[in-house]
Amino acid sequence: MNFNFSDDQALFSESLQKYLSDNVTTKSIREFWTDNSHFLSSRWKELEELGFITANIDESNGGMSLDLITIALLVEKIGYSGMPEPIAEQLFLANPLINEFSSQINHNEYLAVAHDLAPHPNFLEDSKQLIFFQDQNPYLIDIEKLKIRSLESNDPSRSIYDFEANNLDDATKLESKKNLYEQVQNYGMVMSSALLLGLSKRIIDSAKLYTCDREQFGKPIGSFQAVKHMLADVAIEIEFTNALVYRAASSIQKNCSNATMHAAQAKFQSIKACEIASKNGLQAHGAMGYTWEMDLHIFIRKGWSYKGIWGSRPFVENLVFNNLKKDLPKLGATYTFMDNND
Amino acid sequence: MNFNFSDDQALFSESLQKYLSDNVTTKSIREFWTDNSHFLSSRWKELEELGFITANIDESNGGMSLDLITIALLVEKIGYSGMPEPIAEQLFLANPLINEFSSQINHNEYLAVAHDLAPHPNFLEDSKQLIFFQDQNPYLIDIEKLKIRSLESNDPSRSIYDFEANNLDDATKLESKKNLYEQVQNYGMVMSSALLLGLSKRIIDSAKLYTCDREQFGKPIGSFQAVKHMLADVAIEIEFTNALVYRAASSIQKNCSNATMHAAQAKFQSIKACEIASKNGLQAHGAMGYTWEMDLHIFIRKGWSYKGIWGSRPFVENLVFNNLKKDLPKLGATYTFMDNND
Amino acid sequence: MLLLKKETQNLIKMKIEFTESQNQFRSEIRDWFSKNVPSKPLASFDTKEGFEEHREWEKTLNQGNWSMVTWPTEYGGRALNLIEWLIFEEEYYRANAPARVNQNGVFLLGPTLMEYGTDDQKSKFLSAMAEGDHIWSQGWSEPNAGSDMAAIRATAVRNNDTFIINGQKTWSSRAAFADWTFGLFRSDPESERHRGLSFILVPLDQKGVTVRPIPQLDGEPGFAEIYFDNVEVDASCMIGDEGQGWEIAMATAGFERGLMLRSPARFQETASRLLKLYFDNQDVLSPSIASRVTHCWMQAEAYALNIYQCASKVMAGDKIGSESSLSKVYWSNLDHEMHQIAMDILGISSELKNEYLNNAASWIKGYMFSYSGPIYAGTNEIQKNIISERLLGMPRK
Amino acid sequence: MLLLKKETQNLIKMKIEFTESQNQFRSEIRDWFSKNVPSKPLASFDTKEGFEEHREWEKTLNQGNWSMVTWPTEYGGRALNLIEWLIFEEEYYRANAPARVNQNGVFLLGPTLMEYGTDDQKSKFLSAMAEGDHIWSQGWSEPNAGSDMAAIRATAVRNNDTFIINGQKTWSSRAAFADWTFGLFRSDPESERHRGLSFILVPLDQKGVTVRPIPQLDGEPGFAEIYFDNVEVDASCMIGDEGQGWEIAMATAGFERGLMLRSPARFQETASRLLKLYFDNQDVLSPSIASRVTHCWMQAEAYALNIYQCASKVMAGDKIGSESSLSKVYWSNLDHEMHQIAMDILGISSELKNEYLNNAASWIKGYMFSYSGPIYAGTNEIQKNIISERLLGMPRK
Repeated sequence: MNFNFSDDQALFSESLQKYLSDNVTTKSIREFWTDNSHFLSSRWKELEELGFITANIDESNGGMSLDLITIALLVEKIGYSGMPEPIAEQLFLANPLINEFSSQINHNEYLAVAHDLAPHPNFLEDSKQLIFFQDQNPYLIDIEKLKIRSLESNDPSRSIYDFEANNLDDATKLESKKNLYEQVQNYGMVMSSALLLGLSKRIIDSAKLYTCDREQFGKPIGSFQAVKHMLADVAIEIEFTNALVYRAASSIQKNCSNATMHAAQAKFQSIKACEIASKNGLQAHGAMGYTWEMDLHIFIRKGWSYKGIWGSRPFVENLVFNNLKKDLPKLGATYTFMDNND
Repeated sequence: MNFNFSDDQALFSESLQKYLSDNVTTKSIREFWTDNSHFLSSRWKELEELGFITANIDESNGGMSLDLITIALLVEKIGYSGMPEPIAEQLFLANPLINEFSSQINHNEYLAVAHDLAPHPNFLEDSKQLIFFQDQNPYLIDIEKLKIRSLESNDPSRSIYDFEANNLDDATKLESKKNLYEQVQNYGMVMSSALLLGLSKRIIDSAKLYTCDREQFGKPIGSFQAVKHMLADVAIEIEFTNALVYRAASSIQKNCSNATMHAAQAKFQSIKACEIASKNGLQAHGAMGYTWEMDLHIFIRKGWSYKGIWGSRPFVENLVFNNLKKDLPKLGATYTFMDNND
Repeated sequence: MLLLKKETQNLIKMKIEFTESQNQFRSEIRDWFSKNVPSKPLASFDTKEGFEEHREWEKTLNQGNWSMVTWPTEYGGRALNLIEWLIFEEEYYRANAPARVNQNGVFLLGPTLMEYGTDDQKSKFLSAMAEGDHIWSQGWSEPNAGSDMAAIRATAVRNNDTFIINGQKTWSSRAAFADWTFGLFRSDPESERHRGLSFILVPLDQKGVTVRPIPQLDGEPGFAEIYFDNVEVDASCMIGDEGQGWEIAMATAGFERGLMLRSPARFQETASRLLKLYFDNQDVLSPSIASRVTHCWMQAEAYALNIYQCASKVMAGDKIGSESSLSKVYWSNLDHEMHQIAMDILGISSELKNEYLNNAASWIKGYMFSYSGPIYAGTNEIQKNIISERLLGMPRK
Repeated sequence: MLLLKKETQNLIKMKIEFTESQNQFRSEIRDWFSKNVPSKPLASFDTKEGFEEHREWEKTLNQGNWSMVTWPTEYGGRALNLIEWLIFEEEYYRANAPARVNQNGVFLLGPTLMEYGTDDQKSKFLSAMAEGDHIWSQGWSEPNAGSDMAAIRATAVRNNDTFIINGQKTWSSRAAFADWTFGLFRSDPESERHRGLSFILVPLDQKGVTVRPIPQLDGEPGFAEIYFDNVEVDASCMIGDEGQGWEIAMATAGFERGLMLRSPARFQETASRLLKLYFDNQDVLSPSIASRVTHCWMQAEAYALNIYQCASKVMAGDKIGSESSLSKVYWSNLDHEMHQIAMDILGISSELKNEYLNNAASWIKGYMFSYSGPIYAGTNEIQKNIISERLLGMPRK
């Protein structure tokens, strides 16, 4: 039992963080909105060359076969940066499917994934292929076989789409021994949790800086006890999100029977953390935070989207509640890390 | 539409308040605990002579036929005082039943009432008769026909009892055109709401005094913003309880079809107010509040009891939730004071 | 006590029901609204096009004599009392009538003019306001002043019959498209804090005025910054005397004003729509949503009842002062929670800006707006300071 | 990045599962507890009778070598690391074993003695403590000091080989029936605040000591005031040097100590019992109860995971300092909420002090105790100050 990141894990994630803070500025994010430039392909290529995009692709296919805990850590950093490109989706949704169906998928391109929990794939137009589910069965289809329509997300960093297959015969049904529908659901829950965790940390950091800097009634507003406690409440919720996210990643990695439950718990808590971070963070900024000009809303807005998709609060709460009902005899302190199949 | 108390109502309640603050001291309440003296009959007699005990008995039976709004106001003051004797029960539960069954009831004595929502009548041993419900049907019985057993309440001011009728034939079935079971339930909900409202006001007043007086780090603890906001939160919940309680009393008085709904709303909010008053009030007192010696717990303790009986939170929340489901078309702003029978 | 025994019939004076004439009044409004409310929602008044649509609606209201219902009849109003006003608002929200683009004028500047304006000022401004010809923005805040309103630095230098205005206002609501603004300016350059301020009206098309819209969370310019660069304003645009500005600004900032801007009907209608949203989707929702919608509905009703209680007090001659801080915190938290629940229910649709199913788009807009509640009109932290210090009497320092 | 490609196998080092030997250790404990935990609950240790019953249990634990599991083997412990300790606690709560009356000694004084005590002190006190012969109370707080621990006024005046102690301690947990107390006393009468304090052990049966029990909300004396009236204590009862008291008291007040006193298993077991209470009564309960129990269960688990994470950090050599303020606020609010829900579920039974149905009596006791969580060991307000100032770096003034 060891919850510490290895030196290698830390090093790897720090180098991503360094790249992101140098390259994914809020200025570049705003340019993205006005240019409607979609993917910055140059950035994607750079990250690919650095090994991040294929980090969890099997070594046999040129990747690094990294485990999901490391991947979750990378995705947390991506959340923190507010990066528009769908690297989180590539790592958490596409790559595991590429590993499973490598012969059928063109794995040099971004692969979009749709699911009942996130039916409007991000950056669909920038991908060559889409995996989607019909009656919980997985299909692979080329983009040109789809009728697609751009939708407007409340987060202008997200390019989302509605799609329709003209004919299901255009798609390849993917055969798998696993329940892919549930697997992708679990991956999606943990991915969105890690993103929300990163976003929450970014929001509290912004609020901290702002309240220490901004003065009112002759002193920094961060010296008022009400403002302090407002951010302390955020810090508490964030603190208790971390371990949940990494346990969920570990449980999926190990194919643990409780993976769904653990993913749902991580999502529930990360929604909670991001919500209080957004509410209190914005409150601490006062009217400034409410403007489009302040960068704060870039992160709050992304949080709003990922709270709703890949497991909304009612969805994950129901998952947990129904499992508790079923597992009543196995609920004590001695079951925290137990695989209920054991 | 007028939510103001009349001068007469205000005068009447102020004179009760004056009596209570002179006579029902926390010292006398503590003596009551150690003496196990039950009723202070002298006090009961005094209040009877002043017209309070029979305030809502019909004039034909020597009372004042006061309306329920005034009675709720009196009960709020009783709550504030922490008085052990069951005057609230007399006014809200016994008197309306005495008015209805005056020929069958000995109305010069305290009449105990039991109901599924409060199955352990307060001060049963000090009453001559009991009204209880069996399968929702009302019965009147003499105390000597009952097997009674004293129970220990967490509030030592409450003398509560378990009872058993040896034989249902010993009791008189009361015939009424009204649904007495529901009526008594509604009376109980509003009575306990008014008590909780009064208790909450007492608790915040105590906390206010304590925090302005007590110093730490060289200044009164009430000057710390965290302590201020803690009590401000209590003040807000109390403020929004008042009108709910008096509307519920009015709706019962008028036999409004929404009376049950209004009573449940009043109870829900008064539970909420008293709970936050207790938690924050005690927190503001620090470790002192946690002791038996400080008077604070006298009031908190009484709140604990009345939160549980005459409509617990789950019970009243279900009432409201189920009614909302049923009344969905009649839920807008224009229905606040509507009788759904109109 | 004998007195009480004799006079019991008079005791029942609290009366929690509408009178016959109040009910009749309600029918009258309902009837008018049913014939006049536009069948199709107007565009947002924070767009150029929507602003003019809303101006038209103000004119329609005025034709029915429903635009300034609380104003005295001599100024073309109906002199409604507070209870009648609450009824009016309930019907307004029931009819789903358009939002009031004219709020700043009708509720803030109008009453101020009636109390402090000269006859000329009244005749010039009040009817233009009622008729929707002048739409007003407010110019209180300045950059770096935040919640500290006395830190005003914009100047108005008297020069015979004119003022020369310089400086900057911010968070000026409606200013992006409005015709006029009103605000406080420092007319005595030596003065500090609350002293030496004057209350001055400025036409926004005047030379030297630059309006820079501030896009808010929803991307629309609900506010603007106004820059004044040697703007010449006729001295007749000053309300009251030189240096009297703070007094005037404070005089009308009481309970009634707060009420006019946030009538309980608004929150009750949101709560009802939320319940419908819940019951339409309940099969896939978790227990927490059921309980949260129930709690919100109860809170909206508690808020309404409290306001009726406060209105009764005001009508009986009582003053409601710091008590409005209690309401401010209550409604702003409630409004945010209701919209947060809607987002939870909408789930995968909660990011779709143009989705009409379940009214998603309008919930999203309301959600963003609800974030401003705890901030504007005095942050909730300031309100809690007021509650504890002024209502509970706790020590300032 | 090339390095990473080569070394991928080494990357997977975070390992969120127990090792074989950890599982084996768990079985060993479970086995011992199944044979040794009293079948019938003991009386409360805040009663005379219960105190002695709990002393007996300490002796039983010690016979199995389970009483001081975190102590080094040289002092009769098992030198468990933090993860093992967490496993031990999980089994302890699973077995529903009696509460530890000996907490103050095992977790607070014991480690202090090991670090700062002389050999004589260690040999005199450590084994008596482990064997349950000495039960310790703590004497930190004083009246009017509250959360401000440096405001200590009780004095210890050196007189050759003795100290003469005068003054008063309060909120001394277990002192009503304990054998000894330890605490800080001002040995330099001229000193102020943190300086001039010494760490001294005092036998409670010494002449001049008066113990006045303080009944708490449940009516039992969980605390006491201790009055010292010229109490003579041998100088060998001082730990460390004169004036070194503050340093010694602070040295061991870190994460591990907090953990020992509030292991996550306690809250997880409460959450599980609460779920059972809910499911036993669910037919008459409202949606809010369903969602609240679910949330609490999740929080208890989040707390446990966080503690495992912190324990991992400590084992890797990191210091956990102000972070424990985050846990303090979290567990104390959770504990109160769980008991509040139980009260809601119990409804009409929630006032019955001796009701065994649904375990009412024990929930009521826990409910009252849960009110102390946000207060003791540094109020939650102080914790939030620490979080914002020390962890977030916000300005003190």
